[in-house]
Amino acid sequence: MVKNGAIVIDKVQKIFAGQDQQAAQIEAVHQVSAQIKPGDFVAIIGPSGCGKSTLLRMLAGLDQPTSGTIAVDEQNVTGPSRERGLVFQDSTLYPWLNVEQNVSFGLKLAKQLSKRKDEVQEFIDLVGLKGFEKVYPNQLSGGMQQRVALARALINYPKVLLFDEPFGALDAFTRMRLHDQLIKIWQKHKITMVMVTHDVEEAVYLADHIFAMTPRPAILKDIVDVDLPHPRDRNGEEFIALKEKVLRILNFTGEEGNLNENK
Amino acid sequence: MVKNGAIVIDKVQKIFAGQDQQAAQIEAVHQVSAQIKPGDFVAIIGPSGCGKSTLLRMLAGLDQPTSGTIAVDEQNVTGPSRERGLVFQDSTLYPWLNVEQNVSFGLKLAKQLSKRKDEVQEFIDLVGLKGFEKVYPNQLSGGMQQRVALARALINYPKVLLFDEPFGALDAFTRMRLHDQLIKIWQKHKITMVMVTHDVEEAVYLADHIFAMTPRPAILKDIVDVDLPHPRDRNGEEFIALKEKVLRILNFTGEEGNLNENK
Amino acid sequence: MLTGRFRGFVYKSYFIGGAFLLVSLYNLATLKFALFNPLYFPAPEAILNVLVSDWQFLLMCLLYSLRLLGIGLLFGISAGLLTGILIGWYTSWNYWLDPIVKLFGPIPSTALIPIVLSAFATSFQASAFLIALSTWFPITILTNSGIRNVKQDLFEVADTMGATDTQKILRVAVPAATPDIFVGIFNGICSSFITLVTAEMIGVKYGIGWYINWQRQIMGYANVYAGLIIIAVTFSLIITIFFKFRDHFLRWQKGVIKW
Amino acid sequence: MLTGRFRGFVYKSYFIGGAFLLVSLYNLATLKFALFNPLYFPAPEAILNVLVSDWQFLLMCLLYSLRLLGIGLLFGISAGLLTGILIGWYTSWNYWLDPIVKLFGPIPSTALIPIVLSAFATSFQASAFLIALSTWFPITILTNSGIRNVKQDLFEVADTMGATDTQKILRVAVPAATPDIFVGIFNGICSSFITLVTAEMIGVKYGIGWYINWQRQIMGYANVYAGLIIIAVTFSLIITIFFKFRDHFLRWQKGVIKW
Amino acid sequence: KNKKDQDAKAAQKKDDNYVLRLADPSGVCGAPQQIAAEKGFFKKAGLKYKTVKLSPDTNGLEATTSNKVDASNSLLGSVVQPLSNGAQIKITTGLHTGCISILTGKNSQIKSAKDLVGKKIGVAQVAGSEATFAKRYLSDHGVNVSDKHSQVEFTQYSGSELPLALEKGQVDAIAIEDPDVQIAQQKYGFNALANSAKTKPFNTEYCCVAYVSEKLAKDHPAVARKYTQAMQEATRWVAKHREETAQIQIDKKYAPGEKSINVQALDFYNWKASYNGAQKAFKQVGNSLQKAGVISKDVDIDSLARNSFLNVETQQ
Ligand SMILES: Nc1ncnc2c1ncn2[C@@H]1O[C@H](COP(=O)(O)OP(=O)(O)OP(=O)(O)O)[C@@H](O)[C@H]1O
Ligand SMILES: Nc1ncnc2c1ncn2[C@@H]1O[C@H](COP(=O)(O)OP(=O)(O)OP(=O)(O)O)[C@@H](O)[C@H]1O
Ligand SMILES: O=C([O-])O
Ligand SMILES: [Mg+2]
Ligand SMILES: [Mg+2]
Repeated sequence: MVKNGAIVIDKVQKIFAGQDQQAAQIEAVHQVSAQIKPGDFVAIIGPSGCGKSTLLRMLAGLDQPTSGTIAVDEQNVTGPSRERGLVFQDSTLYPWLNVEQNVSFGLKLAKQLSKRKDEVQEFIDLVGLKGFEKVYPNQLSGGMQQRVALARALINYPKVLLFDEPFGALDAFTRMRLHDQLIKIWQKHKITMVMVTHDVEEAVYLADHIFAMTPRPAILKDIVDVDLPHPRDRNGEEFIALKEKVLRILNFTGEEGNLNENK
Repeated sequence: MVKNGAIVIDKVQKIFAGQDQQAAQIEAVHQVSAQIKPGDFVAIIGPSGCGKSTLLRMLAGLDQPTSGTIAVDEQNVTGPSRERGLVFQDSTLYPWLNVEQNVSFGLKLAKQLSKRKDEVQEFIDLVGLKGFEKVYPNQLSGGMQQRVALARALINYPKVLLFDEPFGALDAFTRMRLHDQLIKIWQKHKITMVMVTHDVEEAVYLADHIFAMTPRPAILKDIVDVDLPHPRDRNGEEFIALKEKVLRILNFTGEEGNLNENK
Repeated sequence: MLTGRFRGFVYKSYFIGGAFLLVSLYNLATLKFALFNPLYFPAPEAILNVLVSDWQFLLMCLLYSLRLLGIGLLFGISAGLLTGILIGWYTSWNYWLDPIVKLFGPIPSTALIPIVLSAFATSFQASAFLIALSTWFPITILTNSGIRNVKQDLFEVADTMGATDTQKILRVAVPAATPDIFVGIFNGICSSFITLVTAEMIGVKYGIGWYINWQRQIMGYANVYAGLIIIAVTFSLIITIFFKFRDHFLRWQKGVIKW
Repeated sequence: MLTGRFRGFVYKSYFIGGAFLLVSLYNLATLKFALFNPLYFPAPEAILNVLVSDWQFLLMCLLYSLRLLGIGLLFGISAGLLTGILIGWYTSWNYWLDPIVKLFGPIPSTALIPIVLSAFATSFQASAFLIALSTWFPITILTNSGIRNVKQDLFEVADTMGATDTQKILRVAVPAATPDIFVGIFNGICSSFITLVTAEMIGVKYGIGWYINWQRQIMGYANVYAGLIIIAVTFSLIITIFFKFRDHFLRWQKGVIKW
Repeated sequence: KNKKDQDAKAAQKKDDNYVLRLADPSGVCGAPQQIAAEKGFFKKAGLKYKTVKLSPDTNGLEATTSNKVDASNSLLGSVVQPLSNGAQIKITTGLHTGCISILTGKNSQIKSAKDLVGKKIGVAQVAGSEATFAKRYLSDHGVNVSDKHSQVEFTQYSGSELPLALEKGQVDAIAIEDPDVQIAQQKYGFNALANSAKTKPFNTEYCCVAYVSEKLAKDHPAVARKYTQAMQEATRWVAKHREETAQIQIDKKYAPGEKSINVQALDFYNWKASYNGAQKAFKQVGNSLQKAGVISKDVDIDSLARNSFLNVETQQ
């Protein structure tokens, strides 16, 4: 199987109609252009409500750009597809399916389950959940749930894997452990990864390229390349310098207006 | 009003009966003794499932120790009381009450609402939620919800304020902002604060004393005193040194077994 | 505003057209081709004629029914809430009442007519009781489960603010259980409608169920249909109003029953 | 194991004692002091006597009722699920069907007896239809709302795995809506019980509702009570089994209706 | 000619195999059908038949028009108004006089029809025979009983609960059928205000009639004839064997009560089956209901009477 996953984002703009006819339109993403090479790990970082999720949803094909195009391997994205997996912030596991059934969901849809039965266990092991095959989501911790979601997306061998703040709700310990697991999986499967995150340290620890966005409407302000080898040292000098660079670009002062936080 | 809030924990032990009669008993907390001076800020940190929440619930009076005693201002704790406020990890706001009604809930119970009506607005302003008085919890972000919970606990002027991982579910930006807000409130109200957390940086940034616990059953392994003035510099040398000291005590290697994470 | 209304009309026009088409087909089938037995399926004109000429009498019947329904629902809802709270909150009440609810609740109130008739002083009371009873059971079950499913945290928060038991029931348990309670009331209303028609078979003066029953005896089927149309419109309206009220009451909640 | 059972017995003993006390009081009131009219409130012995001597006939009536109920529920639940899915998922079905459901659903099926009697070939079919109809409405409403309240994410995840529309309905929408669907079925079962007694007034051969009705006509009140006891036990059992099944089916869910 | 013969043969065969569905008979007045079955008059007439259990709420009339049964018998008073509304049945014979009374409480002050103005009468069906009898009786005595301006309120209870309703004072009078009349009188000491077997002009008027569905009358007239004749024969038998009839009714659970009481009721009735008598009674009932404002003025009672009957004697 030839793996690719080159993404070309070309002058993408997204305008939402207001809630009712009186309300003003909202421009969430404004003229973003970028190219992502196959197998790259890109982090998208920016203030709350700036339009990161919107951009990611357009990459997944769940929303359509108002203007501009997105192409994956020279094919325009017109709708969702098995080629582009997505892991959401909140757990979107199917609560009525146990771990094994959740992971094999994509295979079942594609009628490949009988053929690829063994792989289900492989992917469960890969995300370190051996022994939890028969457990339902409501008995899993948040971190375990996100790992199941990861396995569920990976088993379809997507060319591109998209993450919308997948570790936002996890505690620091669990998060660090998952970072390392994710890097191992990425190195093994060579998938193009695009992750939206709020956490600058997470971005610097994981990504090759960090896309820093402006407040709404999202414009691609700057791209920070991270040229450190894995595993990275969170307390290393270069690491801390890169973190501060990203923070400076985002112009984060620690005193953002509170009212902006309304969701 | 004389503020106090001295806590004496004396050989406290907590054993849970198993789920059914066959199951073994679980010792969650083993012989913990400690003293907390009025107005101190204590962080309790330890591995997942070690018994931190159990200890905190006993301080609140929601659970009773199997043996040993807890006293606040020389009065034994036998049940919950207005003197000891509690902020949970997940939002425990009443979803059918708006921000204002949630904050004034304690006053309503004590039939003091008519007398102290103005204070409701004061406390809403204190946690930076002016303008959101009439909004229901499901329209608030996680950070805003935790601030409402904080205001709801503070308005009863408790001697002791207990927090069980209050910022666990928040993103890094929001968390940092709330840290600073919390410190300001603590300095203003001089309440004894006890916060359970997973996040070493959070503990070092906030607390005077950090209680490091062992894995289950929780034993108080060591107390780290943080003698830095507020506001603290997260990238300062001393700060990082203290972080590493705490991590060393907790013996955190980043390679904990996955199975331990089951909740 | 006007354009909005116009759009609404255009949106509905297919449906209105479809409804007209259906009535015409029915008309043809009954009047022209006598496909159905015209005794049981009278022409739409005949039904309309009843509605127009008999409207005062029908309105009076409707008001009688609404009074009976209203009183029955009032008592049924109150009793259901009370029982539900008692068995949902108090262990000792649960011990005594729960088996009784489980055993007697599912008995269809229509089967109890012989007993209630002798137990009550007037047959209006008996009818109202039947309606109340059919409403009471689902409300009890759903109030009980609503209260038992309230997250423990919510009570503990109240505890740390010094709440009494009564305060925890009235300020925490009941409001938290309202979504379930409304489902129970919806269920109860459905049951009360079914019971009403039967309850109006015993000693009521007038009523829309009584009217249908009477006309059925004398085979006045155009009148039966007129009565059914009134029942359909009224009951649909009652449920609509109920859900509007619920939506307002539960505006803090997402994911409620859609109507 | 044994001690567990013994404990259970001790736990229930007060209740059993209480029940005995009540029966004795009733006995005294009717037999010894004739406080109530003994025609309408027969002695417990008389009722027990009916149960013992007439058990075969009663059992047959019960089986007839269960058959009618079973067939009615089967069709009602199937139709309710189908309509609920159609109006919950497809915009165009919703457009045409939703107003019809809202208008016709609340009509109590007991009011439709005159029409269904003539519309169906046999009165068994008519009775089964009445039961199905009363079950159909709440199930439709709750299936519809269950499906509409499914979190959009769950469908989007399926989309990114290439799910077809049918797969999204059967593998996402319906399973996600099951908690609501079960509430609807509970509601439907309650309605079917109420309707059964009325449905058995139209030309059934035997049935427990028919039995009560018949004995009521000939003033055999001991028999009426015996019938009621059988109804109470059976219907309570049906609901208990239903909830057991539900608990197994929804073992992944927290906070379901408590029974 | 040959073909006509064949057709007739085929029809004959069809009729021979036809299983007549009869409404389950109950009550003292249901004697003819009960006896026709018990004493084999149906069999003698060469009829195959079965009975269909109907609860009282589905009266035989509704079951007959909706083709759930082919024939039934009931009180004349309850079929006139449905026939005026288009009920699809044909009356084939009158069976007997009797069998309804209006009862008042033991110590009731109600002594005449006029005393009932503003009062409540309990009936099993607001448009049933008992109510019809009460309305005619009241109307004859100058009380307005038209549906919407009635000076008397008719309320409905299940038959067995009517005595209870009167005893508890929920109604001021009840109109019921035999033998409930005799049972209630004996048990509660109720007084009879009027009795259709005794009170003029009802005492000479046919009360109970047999009818068949229009479909049966059209498709199987021979079956309708056999049914009618068997019913008439049974009626003649009852006239001669009242004691035995009462005994059979009790033994076979056709009627509640005690033999001695039920015989009293049976004794009052004139058991003489007649087609013409029934038609005459039909016109009387129709006219008096029209006068009372229960049946619309637009209805032509004479032509209604013509269209509502099937004369099995003259049909061939
Ligand atoms: N379906 C929609 N209709 C209308 N407006 C929308 C819609 N989706 C998003 N928006 C608006 O677009 C803007 C960008 O939203 P988006 O969710 O992409 O932000 P974000 O960067 O992901 O924020 P966060 O960091 O809080 O997740 C917001 O102002 C939001 O209110
Ligand atoms: N009510 C209870 N009954 C039985 N066991 C309990 C109960 N509450 C807690 N435990 C057990 O006690 C141990 C300590 O639980 P506790 O919640 O105090 O841990 P924790 O340190 O707060 O964990 P976390 O960091 O995950 O919140 C766990 O093994 C838990 O399973
Ligand atoms: O059947 C009769 O009531 O006469
Ligand atoms: Mg987002
Ligand atoms: Mg905890």
